[in-house]
Amino acid sequence: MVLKVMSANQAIAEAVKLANPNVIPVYPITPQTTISEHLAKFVADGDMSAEYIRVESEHSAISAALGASGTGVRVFTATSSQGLALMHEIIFAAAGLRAPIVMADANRALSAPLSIWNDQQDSISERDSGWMQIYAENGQEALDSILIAYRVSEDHSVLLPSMVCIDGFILTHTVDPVDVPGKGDVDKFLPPYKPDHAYLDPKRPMSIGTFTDPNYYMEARHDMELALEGAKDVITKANSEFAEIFGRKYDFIEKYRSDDADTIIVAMGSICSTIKDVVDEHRDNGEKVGLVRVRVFRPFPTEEIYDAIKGASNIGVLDKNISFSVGGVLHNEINAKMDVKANGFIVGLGGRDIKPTHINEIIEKTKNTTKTTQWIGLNKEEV
Amino acid sequence: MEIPEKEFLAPGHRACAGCGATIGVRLALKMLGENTVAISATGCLEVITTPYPETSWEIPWMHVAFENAAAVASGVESALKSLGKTDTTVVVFGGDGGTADIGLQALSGAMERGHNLIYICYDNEAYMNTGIQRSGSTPYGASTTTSPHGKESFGEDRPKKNMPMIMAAHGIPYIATASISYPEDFMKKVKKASEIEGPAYIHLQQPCTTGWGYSPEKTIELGRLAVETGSWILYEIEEGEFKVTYRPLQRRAVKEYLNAQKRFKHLTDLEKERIQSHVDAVCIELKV
Amino acid sequence: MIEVRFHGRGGQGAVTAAEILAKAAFEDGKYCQAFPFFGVERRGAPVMAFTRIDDQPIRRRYQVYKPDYVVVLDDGLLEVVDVFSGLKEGGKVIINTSNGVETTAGAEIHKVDATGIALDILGVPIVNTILLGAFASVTEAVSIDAIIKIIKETFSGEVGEKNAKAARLAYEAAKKG
Amino acid sequence: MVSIGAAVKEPGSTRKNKTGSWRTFKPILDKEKCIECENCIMFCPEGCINKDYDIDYDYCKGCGICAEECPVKAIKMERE
Repeated sequence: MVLKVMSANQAIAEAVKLANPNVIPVYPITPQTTISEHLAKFVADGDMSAEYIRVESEHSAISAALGASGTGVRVFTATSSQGLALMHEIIFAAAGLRAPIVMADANRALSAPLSIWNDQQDSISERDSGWMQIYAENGQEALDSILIAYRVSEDHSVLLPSMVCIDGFILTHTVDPVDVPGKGDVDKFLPPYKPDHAYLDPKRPMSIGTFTDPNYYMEARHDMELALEGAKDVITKANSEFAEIFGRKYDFIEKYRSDDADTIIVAMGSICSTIKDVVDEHRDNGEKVGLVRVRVFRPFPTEEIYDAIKGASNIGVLDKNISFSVGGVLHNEINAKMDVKANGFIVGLGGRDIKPTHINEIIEKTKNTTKTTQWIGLNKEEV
Repeated sequence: MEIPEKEFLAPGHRACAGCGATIGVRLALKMLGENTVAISATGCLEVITTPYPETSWEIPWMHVAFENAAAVASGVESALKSLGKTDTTVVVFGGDGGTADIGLQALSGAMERGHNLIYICYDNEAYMNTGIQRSGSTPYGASTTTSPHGKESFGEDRPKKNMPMIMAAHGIPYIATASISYPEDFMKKVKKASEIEGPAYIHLQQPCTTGWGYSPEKTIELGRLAVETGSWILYEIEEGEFKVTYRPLQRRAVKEYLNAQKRFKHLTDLEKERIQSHVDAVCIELKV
Repeated sequence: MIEVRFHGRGGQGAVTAAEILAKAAFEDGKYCQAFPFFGVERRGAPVMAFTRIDDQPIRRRYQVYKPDYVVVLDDGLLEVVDVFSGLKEGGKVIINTSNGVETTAGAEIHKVDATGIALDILGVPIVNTILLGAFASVTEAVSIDAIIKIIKETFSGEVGEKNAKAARLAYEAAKKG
Repeated sequence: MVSIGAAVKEPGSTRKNKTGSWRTFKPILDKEKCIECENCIMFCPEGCINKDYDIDYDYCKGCGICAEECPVKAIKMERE
């Protein structure tokens, strides 16, 4: 293992280089831009042989990605925030056409008001599209998740696209040590993409993107649901093979000192690193506090989360998103799918820094179960 | 001119009787042959040719959305290039709405980037798939469901957007206008487009029985009238050089063309004269 | 854990300095983390960047509010930003200045005429690498050899050599006090 | 069960849909009169007139373009 200090954006570019896609259509947007730049440089230097398409918008980025994927090759693209929102229509089309595209999303708040900083509203808002979603905690996981995402997406029993989400700036522009795997190991883990269900080839003409009447549409969507549910087994298998080859073990969720915890915080993404530090402090004081980090958000790991939190008396779910008048999405999904009474907290919107004091405040507030979603870190509350 | 016999668009499609779009596609595909991949924008053509689980297409075909056919084709072309299949032709069929309106940005991007593809706009001068709404390509005076004539309106009050010239401004190697009623001219242009390295754009006028309001057997006659009256001019721009490819021996009166269609029925003689003088001006400029 | 906060203006290289420091610490065998607080501001606007160095892997992901060290790339910032904010008791501040700086209680201030050195050696007023040389000397949190190595990796060819030379010079100068 | 991504792998399969039933008028071609100009073949929206000038009534929708465009009036439209 050779650690190199790099940003999560560079780590993702390194992963893409290893996965060796044929086509990379990409459009720059803060804070994703350096992914596009690293990849452009790899191609310019001859380190990658991909066709790099400098598209004129994110809408065309995902459209070209879908065209290329439909031609039967591996593709990569990346975006953020407004870019992902602009892609929205084709995000759904990509899943519906069962194109195993892998895309990185540098999580950033959605306008308005305009913000370039982090929250997860952009990708959360695409949760119903049929894409798999992985929320990485750090640069290493971002890199590894790209490789795992290709492996799972391209599996013939899945054939759904994947979005690897990394918190804008907090990960995209933070450098820390990352292990870049060797090409040989990656080739062992990730076989070349060999499409069978749909590809454009004059030797075997087929029509992709057809028009369905009410006799067929519902079945097509139902098949997607089955494929996404079935992806769970494929993810488990990929994770275990990944651990064997690379020595890093991933799961749908990560349990951190939560097994015997009275109080459990549930969260996604980079904030979990800070929470782990806070959990340790509480444990040092003899308080049974733990963290459950949701890593794979789609397919939603209902049983895994439920098993991890059902024993706790106090549960706090952190959301860097808001479904207005309903609350945080992760919180609502947990309460809807599980027999628990979790408290919901909205944190870190538009890049509001989340400090240990905020986490402590949340831990304190989980002691009184309330149906009201609580916003933590608003300026009116001095922290 | 030898016209290949083989058809690449099967019958049984759901087009209206007398559809001009399918004639255009049939003729184009004959020239392009089997080593071709077609991309469609959402529209009549897409809907009528691919009612799942059937398809009329005998070659590989893909559709994603309304506004992104050129971007999808960019990805397809790049993927084929990455596979070393540079001999495969990529052709796009977009309607006038998908080309001149909602798809203009994606098309501009694809043209400017220089992808090796042929974009054929089959122009029936309105959104026909959804029931004859006005597009940027709807001509002056035409009545559509969103530019209806009425007490205060004579129908569409803006001239047709000049798509071929917008494409010419991209500096691409080949641009042409064509009509389904002049098949040899059209097919020659398709052939030329396929032989040129880089982007090619063909703007194909294609009368629509439903949207224009004439009986189905007149489709070819209407296209012919458009050209013979100078309302639609056949030309090409090859490496920047402009050339009219067909000149009517004697231009017929524009009102012959207008009077044959329900969409212009409401026009007064004054308005028809205004259209005639506009056509005259263009024809004088282009020496038609 | 050592936490460092850089204050600069857009275009002065504060973000690069934070990254070079992190990579140098890693070169020394430590764990590290560096990140910017980006504004949408352009060249000239105040920016901050942060570095953390520890013997253990670093997890926390919030900004540095209680720095052990503060590096100020432009003394003009003293008037617009509270660069001493949250500085730990006995914390050190390295400031690029050729003027006098008002000391703040509890802060140990080290003045470096980095702009002067930069103009002499680099020919342009870019001071980030020079301040890192001084930082290595003043804090001993990172070795000058590692700083030099990473500077040369970051900037190729002659630019790297010149920056390395300037950093070394600042290091020696600060040693002498 | 719908094919994955609703892709259709049988090229030209709209042939299953016999659009001949749409017809009200039927084109009858008099091969004696025919001068083999190819106009009808070229202009048929269904592509259902072959090289031998046989009209495939399984698909002919009866639009009448062939009759209209025949320079020698060798095609007549007759009520079904």
